[in-house]
Amino acid sequence: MSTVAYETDLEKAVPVVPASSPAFDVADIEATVLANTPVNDDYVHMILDARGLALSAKAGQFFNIACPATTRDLPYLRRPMSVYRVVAPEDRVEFLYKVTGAGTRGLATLRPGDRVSLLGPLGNGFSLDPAWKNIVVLGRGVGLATLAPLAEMAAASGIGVTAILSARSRALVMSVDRFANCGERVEVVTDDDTSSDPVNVERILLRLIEAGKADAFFTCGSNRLMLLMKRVAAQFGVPGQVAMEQQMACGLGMCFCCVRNFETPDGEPEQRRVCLEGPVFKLSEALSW
Amino acid sequence: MSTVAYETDLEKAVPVVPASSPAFDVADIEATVLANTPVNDDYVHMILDARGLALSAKAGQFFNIACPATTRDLPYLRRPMSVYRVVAPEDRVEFLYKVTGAGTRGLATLRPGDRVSLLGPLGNGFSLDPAWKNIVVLGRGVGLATLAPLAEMAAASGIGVTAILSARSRALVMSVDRFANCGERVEVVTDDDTSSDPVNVERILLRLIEAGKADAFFTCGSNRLMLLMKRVAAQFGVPGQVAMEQQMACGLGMCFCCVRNFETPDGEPEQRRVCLEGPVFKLSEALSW
Amino acid sequence: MVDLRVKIGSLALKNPVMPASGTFSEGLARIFSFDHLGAVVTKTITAELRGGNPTPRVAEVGQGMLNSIGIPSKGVANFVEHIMPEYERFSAPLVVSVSAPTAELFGDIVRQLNLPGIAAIEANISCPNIEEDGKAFAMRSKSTAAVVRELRCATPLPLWVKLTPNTGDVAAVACAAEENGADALVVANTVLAMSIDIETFRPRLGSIMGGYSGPAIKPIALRMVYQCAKAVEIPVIGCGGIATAGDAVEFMLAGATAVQVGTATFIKPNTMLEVVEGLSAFCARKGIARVSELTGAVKDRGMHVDKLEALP
Amino acid sequence: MVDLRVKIGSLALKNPVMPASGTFSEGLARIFSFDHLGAVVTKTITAELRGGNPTPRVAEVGQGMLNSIGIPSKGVANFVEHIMPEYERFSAPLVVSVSAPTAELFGDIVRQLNLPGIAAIEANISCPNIEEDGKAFAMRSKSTAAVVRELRCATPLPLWVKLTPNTGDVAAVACAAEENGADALVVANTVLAMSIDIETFRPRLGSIMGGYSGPAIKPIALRMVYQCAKAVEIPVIGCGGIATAGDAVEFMLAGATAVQVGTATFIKPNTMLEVVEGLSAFCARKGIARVSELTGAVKDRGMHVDKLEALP
Ligand SMILES: Cc1cc2nc3c(=O)[nH]c(=O)nc-3n(C[C@H](O)[C@H](O)[C@H](O)COP(=O)(O)OP(=O)(O)OC[C@H]3O[C@@H](n4cnc5c(N)ncnc54)[C@H](O)[C@@H]3O)c2cc1C
Ligand SMILES: Cc1cc2nc3c(=O)[nH]c(=O)nc-3n(C[C@H](O)[C@H](O)[C@H](O)COP(=O)(O)OP(=O)(O)OC[C@H]3O[C@@H](n4cnc5c(N)ncnc54)[C@H](O)[C@@H]3O)c2cc1C
Ligand SMILES: Cc1cc2nc3c(=O)[nH]c(=O)nc-3n(C[C@H](O)[C@H](O)[C@H](O)COP(=O)(O)O)c2cc1C
Ligand SMILES: Cc1cc2nc3c(=O)[nH]c(=O)nc-3n(C[C@H](O)[C@H](O)[C@H](O)COP(=O)(O)O)c2cc1C
Ligand code: FES
Ligand code: FES
Repeated sequence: MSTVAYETDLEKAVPVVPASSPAFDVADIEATVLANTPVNDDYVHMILDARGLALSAKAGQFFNIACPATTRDLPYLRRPMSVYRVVAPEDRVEFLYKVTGAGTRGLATLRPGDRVSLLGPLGNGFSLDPAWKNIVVLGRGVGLATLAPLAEMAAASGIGVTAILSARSRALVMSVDRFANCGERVEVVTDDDTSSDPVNVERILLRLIEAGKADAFFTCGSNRLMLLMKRVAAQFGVPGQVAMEQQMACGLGMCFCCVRNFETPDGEPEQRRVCLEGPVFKLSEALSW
Repeated sequence: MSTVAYETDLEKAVPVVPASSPAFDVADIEATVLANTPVNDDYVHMILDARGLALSAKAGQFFNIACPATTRDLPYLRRPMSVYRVVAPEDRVEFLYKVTGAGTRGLATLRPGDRVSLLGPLGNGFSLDPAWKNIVVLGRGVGLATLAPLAEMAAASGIGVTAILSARSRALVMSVDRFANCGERVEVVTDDDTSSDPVNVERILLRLIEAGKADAFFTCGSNRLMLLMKRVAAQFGVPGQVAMEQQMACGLGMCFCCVRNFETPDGEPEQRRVCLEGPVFKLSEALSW
Repeated sequence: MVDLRVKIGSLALKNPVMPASGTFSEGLARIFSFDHLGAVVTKTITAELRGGNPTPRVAEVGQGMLNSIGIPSKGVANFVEHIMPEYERFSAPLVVSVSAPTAELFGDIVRQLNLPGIAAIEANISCPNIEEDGKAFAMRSKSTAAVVRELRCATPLPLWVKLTPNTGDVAAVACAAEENGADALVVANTVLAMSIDIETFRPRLGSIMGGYSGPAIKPIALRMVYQCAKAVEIPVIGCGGIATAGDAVEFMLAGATAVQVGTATFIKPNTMLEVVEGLSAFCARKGIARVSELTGAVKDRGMHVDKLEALP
Repeated sequence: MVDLRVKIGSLALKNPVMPASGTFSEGLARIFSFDHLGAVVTKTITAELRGGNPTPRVAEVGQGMLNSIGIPSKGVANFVEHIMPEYERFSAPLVVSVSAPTAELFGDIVRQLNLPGIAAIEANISCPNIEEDGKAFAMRSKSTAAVVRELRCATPLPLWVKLTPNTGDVAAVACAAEENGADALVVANTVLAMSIDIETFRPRLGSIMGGYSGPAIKPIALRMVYQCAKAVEIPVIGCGGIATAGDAVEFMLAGATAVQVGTATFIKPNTMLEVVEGLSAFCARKGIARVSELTGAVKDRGMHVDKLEALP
């Protein structure tokens, strides 16, 4: 927790939060760290023991996490993190994060047994149309953390998934197993062998459309790939969804910190809150960031 | 350390501190925690592995210690702590502290192997006149931490010591062994059996003076006992020293936060900095706090 | 049982804790019921439609944040039709924060808000007076007096006036508001501040400067509450960096009758509930029967302010 | 090799880093040599003998501190005889901070300091003008103009004027100082603030209110440096919350020519050395040949300040 009592130790307040009431669909809970393990030089996989509403989080939703202070950093705001996996029967919520700045450096210091405050589930997740037979998921970087549970959700609904995972090098592609495990086709494209080049990615997308494997598009993690997918989707009338990021404070629609520009179906510009109206938006309405 | 870089990770600066130069008698060093063990419900004994100037600290001197942030507290200022023991040949500096507020709560979280910033040695320690044969040391509470190394220093100089240790109850008297080990007479007075009553303590002092065991008086940790000792000292012409406390910021005489009122030999009032002019002062010049 | 009720002029509140404007919305009702709050205060609305500021609109700075949200607004009609009904189901009185670019337009907007369901008006006068030199009304006594006079004529509702900490003489501004009919003061809004990204050399906020809030500004807001409470007879509502029940106690001791919690809600959405419970526990422990006894109870008698400090 | 030299008017400094008045003394020379600093700045001295404020004079508040040291002073003669010689052995130019209760007395004290060994005068005008209503000179343009005019006539030495952040219009005050002959501005002093102990109900400072300093005030001081640097042509020296080389870079980008490190020295006595080294390393990494290129290099072109924020 980054909130700190500077003053005299005060009576511990007992919050009167009727968390079980149906009107309350978001909660601030204390979860316990089960594991917090680096997956490679940059990314850390955190597994939490959580209860209650947290276990209802869906792919594309996120939590606003209080990151601990360290000797070097005193993160003040919470950090939004997409849910990477929920295993409800085992009370487990998982995250995959990239160590970047003050907040994630703080998270990376958590040890099994430590407690962490988790506000959520927040935002609107991905939605799947039962009419779809096959979808295409295109992700890069930490965007894969957001897309991994979507692929599983699709597989669970009997929807076929082709996942195109883009990264600097093969070593940095995470979660290939998570995607592959649910029986999906996985194509890895990298900067190293130039296969991640937009021209090539476009070629793959066209091939999938032709093959009838692209009833819908999903993307996260790269502005360039989002624009590419949006263009192809518009051209071929493929519906699409994108999970967006924006700096946040509250995560609950209160502060208006997290707005981005969108265009309405009639082409009007509109500001929307990524935390409340998103983070998943229609690909056709998303704009470059 | 409680100083924190909020910004982008910056090039680690290499300080140009010629710590070995004779003009430089204070240093800010990083020590390593060897042990940090509770002695009873309130007090913690911290043993540090330290180098250089820190090992030259004398009884009555202190260090200004950077206390770590915790999930609950973000101490900003350093905290002054008397040196409890220095074992120079083994690179060891020790402290005894009472867990009170933000700073000491932070200190109490330190584990062996952790690093802690230590500025010092600071202030003027106790001084012993080679002409003295026997001294009396009167302490209460955490004041004992300050007086323990004085007793040892006296013993090492062949000066006999009578230590009067005052506490709420016998269980709370610390360091009895430290005092006793150097061959001193130890009298424990407690609130429990009312032996800590000023009348009784005065009786003990008078007895010691009569017995020729009181060439000088030393005290720390209680305003009431200091006033008592000062009165008796004045009455019988016994020289005395008192180690004072006052809230500090810099510890180096720069900020003037730590002033207290004193009286000069001609009875004039005077403000002095506890960190620079003290923390050890002439008992005859000290005033009530 | 500690009596947590307080009165802001004629308005009785079940407890002294409410949100600060712009840091609160219906969204929080997904976490707890507003029935537990002393009052609810809306995001500032304006009569004219207003778009938003450029992003980034937020920057984390130490133990606080900068924001440059500004006051995006969909107008009064949208507020009355869509936002107000969201609060109907709660017992907490609804305080509507308003702003306008001239004194006259301030009058216009509050005239439209003389509606059942609105318990009080909070005038956010930390906005520029475009008829004068563009400085915020609350920067000076004169412009404060003018706008409060206009507001007082325009509304029979309890009128709270929210001051800015960026003025050089908050006590004088407070007096000007009181003399012209304010029923209470909210002290204070955000502190104007700035941050620059040293890697990109760009300001961290899209609007270059923005409002500083959170624990870092608490000692400044507290000082202003103390100064204002000494200067006026009307209730002062403390606001700025309040994150714990201890902070609320501190503001009440300094002279506040009630408190607003802002940024802390972003860090810990349950903060207001914890403050309510904590105030009760604090009073119980101290043997204080009514929380209102805390107001102005600071023991400053016989103490003097150093004349060589930079006193505004 | 990065060129760290900067010029404050006619005064050349080997690097842009110096202590803030009152947070520094000869005592620090026990830890490092002042030869490494761009300049040294003394604690403010006054002509009259002044005692101290009541204790406690310090309170820790979040990431900062409050102080009510005031300006205890043993007078000019004591300074010249006992303090000045301590600095003789160092190459860093000596800047003497002065204060006085009237413009005329400000003139008197600097006339006594026209001595070899003194490189510049820093006028701490965040002190009350007892001839007017007791508000600090630096609170208003008019009183600032008057005192700076007097000072300018009284000393041929470079004249730095230190402003207060407690004013509502720091840019106007900055212009008044420039127009009346200041050679540089120091922006800024401590922010007036307060803290109350909720256990004892007593103010945490013996003088009730005091000056807030440290990282917590950095975004406020930075904003004022930005505003002042836009308003004047003379160099601005940034001061307020600087604790790392990154902070110094941020102040220089905002428009500062040099920086003063205050409270950070209490937390980490080597801070100034680290800032000097860190500035050099930063410029080297960024391919910047001269640290002076950082001054005012913030990329704010095409950006606009939101008019609805509480702009002073
Ligand atoms: C809906 C959503 C889901 C996210 N999911 C993940 C995830 O699963 N894994 C992951 O590693 N990261 C995710 N992020 C980004 C994450 O919130 C952090 O901001 C990012 O990890 C860097 O934070 P930091 O504290 O380490 O960096 P700092 O540099 O300390 O961050 C400073 C400020 O900038 C904000 N910020 C920095 N980068 C971003 C960003 N990319 N998006 C939004 N705000 C940012 C931080 O939240 C903080 O307020 C997500 C962001 C959003 C909005
Ligand atoms: C020369 C000197 C030597 C000291 N030696 C010891 C020691 O050996 N063991 C020990 O336990 N304590 C010692 N103290 C007191 C110590 O510095 C701490 O202040 C005290 O332990 C409480 O700090 P805290 O952060 O836990 O409490 P907090 O309540 O967080 O302290 C808040 C502020 O008040 C100051 N403060 C609180 N109590 C005292 C006090 N008694 N004296 C001075 N400042 C205070 C703190 O330094 C801090 O700035 C010494 C003080 C001085 C001046
Ligand atoms: C994101 C954000 C938006 C705000 N919007 C408004 C607003 O619309 N009207 C207003 O009067 N104050 C607004 N404020 C100021 C707060 O109401 C409050 O005065 C300030 O944040 C200080 O309190 P705090 O430190 O508890 O947040 C806003 C503050 C924040 C952080
Ligand atoms: C203990 C203390 C004493 C100070 N004394 C003076 C002073 O005598 N004259 C002055 O102009 N400023 C004085 N200041 C203000 C500092 O010079 C500086 O302007 C302020 O602390 C902000 O910088 P910082 O945040 O880096 O400390 C003092 C500050 C502190 C903390
Ligand atoms: S983060 Fe607060 S509105 Fe989205
Ligand atoms: S603590 Fe700074 S002068 Fe003593």
